[in-house]
Amino acid sequence: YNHKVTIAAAANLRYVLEEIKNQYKKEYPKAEIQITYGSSGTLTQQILNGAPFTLFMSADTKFPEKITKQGFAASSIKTYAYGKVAMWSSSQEVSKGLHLVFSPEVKKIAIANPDNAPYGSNTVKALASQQLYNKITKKIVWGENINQTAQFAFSGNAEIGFIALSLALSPEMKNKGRYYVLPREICPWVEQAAVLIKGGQDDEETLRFFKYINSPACNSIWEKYGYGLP
Amino acid sequence: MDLDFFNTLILTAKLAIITTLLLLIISLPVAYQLAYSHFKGKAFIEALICMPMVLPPTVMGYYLLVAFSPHNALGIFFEKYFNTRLAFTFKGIVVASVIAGLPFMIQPLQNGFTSLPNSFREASYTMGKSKWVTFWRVLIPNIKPSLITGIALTFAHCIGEFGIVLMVGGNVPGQTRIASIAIYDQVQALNYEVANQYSIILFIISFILLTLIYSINKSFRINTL
Amino acid sequence: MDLDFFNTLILTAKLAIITTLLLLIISLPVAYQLAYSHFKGKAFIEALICMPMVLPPTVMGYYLLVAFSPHNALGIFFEKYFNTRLAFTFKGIVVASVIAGLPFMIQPLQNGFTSLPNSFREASYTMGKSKWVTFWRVLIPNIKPSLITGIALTFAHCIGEFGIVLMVGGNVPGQTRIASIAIYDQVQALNYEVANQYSIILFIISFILLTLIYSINKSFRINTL
Amino acid sequence: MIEIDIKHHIQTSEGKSILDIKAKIPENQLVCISGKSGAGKTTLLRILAGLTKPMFGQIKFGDIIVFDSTEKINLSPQKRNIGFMFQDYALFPNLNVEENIFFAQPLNKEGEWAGKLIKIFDLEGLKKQKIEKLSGGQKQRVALARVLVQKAPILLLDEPLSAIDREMRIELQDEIIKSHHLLHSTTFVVSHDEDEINKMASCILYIKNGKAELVYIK
Amino acid sequence: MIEIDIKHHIQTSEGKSILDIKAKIPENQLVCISGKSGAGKTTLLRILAGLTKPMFGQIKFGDIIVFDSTEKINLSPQKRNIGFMFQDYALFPNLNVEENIFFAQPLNKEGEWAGKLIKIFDLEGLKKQKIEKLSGGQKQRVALARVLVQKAPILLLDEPLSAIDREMRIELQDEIIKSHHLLHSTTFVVSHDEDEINKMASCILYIKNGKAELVYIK
Ligand SMILES: Nc1ncnc2c1ncn2[C@@H]1O[C@H](COP(=O)(O)OP(=O)(O)OP(=O)(O)O)[C@@H](O)[C@H]1O
Ligand SMILES: Nc1ncnc2c1ncn2[C@@H]1O[C@H](COP(=O)(O)OP(=O)(O)OP(=O)(O)O)[C@@H](O)[C@H]1O
Ligand SMILES: [Mg+2]
Ligand SMILES: [Mg+2]
Repeated sequence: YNHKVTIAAAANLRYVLEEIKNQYKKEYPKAEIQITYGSSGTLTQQILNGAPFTLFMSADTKFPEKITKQGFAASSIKTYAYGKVAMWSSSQEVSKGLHLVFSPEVKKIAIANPDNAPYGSNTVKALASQQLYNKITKKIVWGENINQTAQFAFSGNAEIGFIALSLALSPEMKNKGRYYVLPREICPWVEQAAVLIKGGQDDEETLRFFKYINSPACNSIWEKYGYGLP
Repeated sequence: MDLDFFNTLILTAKLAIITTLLLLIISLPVAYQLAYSHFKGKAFIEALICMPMVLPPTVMGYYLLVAFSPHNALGIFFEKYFNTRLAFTFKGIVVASVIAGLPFMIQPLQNGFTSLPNSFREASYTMGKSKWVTFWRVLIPNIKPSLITGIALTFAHCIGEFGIVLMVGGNVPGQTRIASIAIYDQVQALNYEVANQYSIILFIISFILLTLIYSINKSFRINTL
Repeated sequence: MDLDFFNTLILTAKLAIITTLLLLIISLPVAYQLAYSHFKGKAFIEALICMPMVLPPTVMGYYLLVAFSPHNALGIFFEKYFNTRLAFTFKGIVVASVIAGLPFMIQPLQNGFTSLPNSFREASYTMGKSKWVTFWRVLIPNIKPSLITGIALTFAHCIGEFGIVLMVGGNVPGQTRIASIAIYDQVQALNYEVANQYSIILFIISFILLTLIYSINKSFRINTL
Repeated sequence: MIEIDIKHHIQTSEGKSILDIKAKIPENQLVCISGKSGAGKTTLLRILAGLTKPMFGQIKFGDIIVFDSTEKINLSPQKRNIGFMFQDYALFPNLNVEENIFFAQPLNKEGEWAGKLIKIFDLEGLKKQKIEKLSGGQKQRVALARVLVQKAPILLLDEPLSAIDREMRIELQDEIIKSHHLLHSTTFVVSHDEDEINKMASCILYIKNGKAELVYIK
Repeated sequence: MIEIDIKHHIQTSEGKSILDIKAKIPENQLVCISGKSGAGKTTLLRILAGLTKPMFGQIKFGDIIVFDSTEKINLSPQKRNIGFMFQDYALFPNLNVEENIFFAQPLNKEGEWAGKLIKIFDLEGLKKQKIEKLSGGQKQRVALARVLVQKAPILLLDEPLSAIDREMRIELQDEIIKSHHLLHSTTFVVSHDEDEINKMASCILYIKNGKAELVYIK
């Protein structure tokens, strides 16, 4: 393939990775890095069918595991960041905490599909642990992924949405609503892992970039966008 | 086949049938007007009908979601007068499916009307038959192949369409979770075996239904003289 | 409009034009056969042509991806005889678009042929004109409305289709990243302003093109006697 | 009395021209319309039926003004109470012979008449035949039967017998005359056949160079 | 010499019946085909043209076997070198009058003949007219001109003059006869008009009860 580094990355990484990439290119001006964003599931299917990626940065750990099991991985699975779940709303006072879900003004609650999205399953677990989940199942609408969940909330059709903190901090959403970060004790952080794809282990640039994303130079960027560090 | 998927199929069938019927009701008069009246902006309107196709379905769905939102005119209107929200409800995905399916129904019907000789209508009028009677008893039976094409295309499209439905519907089991979304979910979760099973079931049922629809067409043919 | 999106538009246009042309080439003979020959399994084949529609595009795309993979027959065939891979290439998304677009081209053309009186072909034959000449000089000009419908539907569908293309093409800039995917990306990234801009541009261009396509149709009408 | 006074543009083999028809036709006439090919016979019938709108003028059926360009009156074909037989028959291909004829039958009339017409027109054995499987003459007979079944007070027949063999043609001429007398209708028949015209017509409307001339025979 | 010996099923007003045609027609004849409506005249022409495949039998055009059911020979219409005028004209609506006539012209023949025909058939002023804007008789003239322009050795004309006024009809009868002599063609003309048959025919083929009888006149 071409000499470009081609990275497959989960869609919610877009802002943070673009900034890391720019910083990286300042240090290594000759590097050519191309990042394809998509849903982790779609990207995994493409990798399993021979897509020419060298590094896969998933939004969870399940997909990298799958890739490893199918023999497409060239490295062990490495957690590069943790995602935090935030309760976001454009109309409600979210600082009250999770009990807002009972408010009669909240007619719909958007959560990511727990089968595909760890943000969703963690949210469900958190709500269940607080004895809230069973009482609000009628209000829940399921977003296909965390982005769609954000869109449900952003458009106002769902009064509140449980989304990634990174999205709540994105330029578009930041000024349009308020968010409340679920405490780590209730809602564990979402482990986001990456894995080198076969062929990637021989590519110097990929290896360097893979190492770079978790170098101290990037720590502040990850935190700025609402991720927890490993 | 598990019960869940069975329910999903029922819901899919319900959506497809309701959408197809609504599209028939909407498209017949529109196609009739487009076929028989000549006005300046006709090409505009024909192009406009195709426009739901040129945006990616999820994006189209997003815009519908925004339109349905309780902050916007359409959403407020529905909330106020029908005390209902369209987003994440069966009603909402019906509205979305109807908009997405418009070109597949209107276009074939319009072509059907256009290809009929004028004298059919004229003859019926001179027999004292109203436009209404002429429409149902002369025009409709003679555009049967076009009618069948329209129904088949809309029906098939409605079953496979999921981008808009997913966005507007929010994947609520029993309400907006249709078969195509269920299959998509399984593929996304890399549950290929289940996905394949679901796909095959959907495929076979659709295939049988479409074959039945097309069989009605058998050897139908107009030779005016 | 930034340069990136401009390039994406060019690629989209290229894909839409190539797909539409290929679909014309494939569909004309198929529609002709379906219209004029009577065989038992016709309804089967007509239903089969619609089948790409009933599966959700991404799932359809997934199956194509599997078929294209170098481990499977089709992939091996292409690798061996054309020394090319279809997945994640422009060729691949053309193949995918053609398969997805089949029903939108074949169906209107078939209806067009069916609605022509037999005597047109017969008259041409008695003038010593071959089937080939008859096809191009008698049949095709007289199914112009259907031809235009087919072209418009395929073209519009090809622009908006993104599920299959995204899956098969993998969003490679300059190669498989078409406008609908770019817009989808922006919506996914919650860049609504950019997404709106892109949508409006795509919308306007498509609208103008479709209006032009439909204008050709203007006041065309067959009255046999 | 049918009063016609209209002007209409037509394209002829000598270029653009004006069809300028003035005629007063008393009731119960059997008018044969004669004229060269392209003279405007079909156009005149279509104008009387309300299928073509003339440029100017007025048409009165008895006391009823069915068309008036200055007063913007233009009754629809449905309201003109006419029967029209098209030169190209315009049979409905979705219906068989019998169904085509039944379709034209007014709802409030008895069904016997249709059966009688089918017998008279020798269509008994073809009742269930599809239109596309009829011969030219058979189609013409179905079209004529379909008009007569309407029992309309004004009949407009455009070359109703041109594709039928001599023997049957003479029979059907008699049928048209009979039904004309029975229903006291005013009947217009376009014909190119002199014998036919002489036999049937109570008056002849010649159309020539865009003008009409009415000649009484009987 | 055209030799016909075929059997074919047809549906008539008396139910199913068999068309059983045996006839030997010497070259250069102008054969008028006569028979009741639905007798099988059009069917016979279509069989000769290769548009309808008879059940059994053989057809020879001179030495060439164009159809033989036992030997499974069935030449396509293109190879039979015929001109066919349809009872319903089958003019192409996408072409205007002139283009319809030019379309039928064989490529290797000179273009003058077409121009002459357009004049003779009084279509000069209608050359650019769309087919849908022609009168019935005008269409029939275009259809006839379109067949004659082919200069085919065998002409099959299905009621070619039925919708044309007396005066022009007589002119065009002369044209058909002239062209028949000029091209030494064998011409079949279906007609219901006795005067026309008597004037044109060198022999008459009567079709009655499914059988054919050939009668020489001149
Ligand atoms: N396509 C068809 N399929 C089956 N039967 C047909 C078809 N066309 C005509 N027939 C039947 O075959 C018989 C002969 O028809 P044909 O058209 O040859 O009659 P014709 O002698 O030309 O009559 P006409 O003078 O009325 O044109 C008729 O009884 C008719 O009903
Ligand atoms: N739809 C139309 N639009 C414009 N011009 C027409 C149309 N139909 C016919 N014409 C023209 O109007 C003139 C009169 O046509 P019309 O059909 O009334 O003739 P006609 O007397 O019935 O002739 P024929 O005996 O050949 O049927 C013709 O020159 C014809 O070319
Ligand atoms: Mg006329
Ligand atoms: Mg005939």
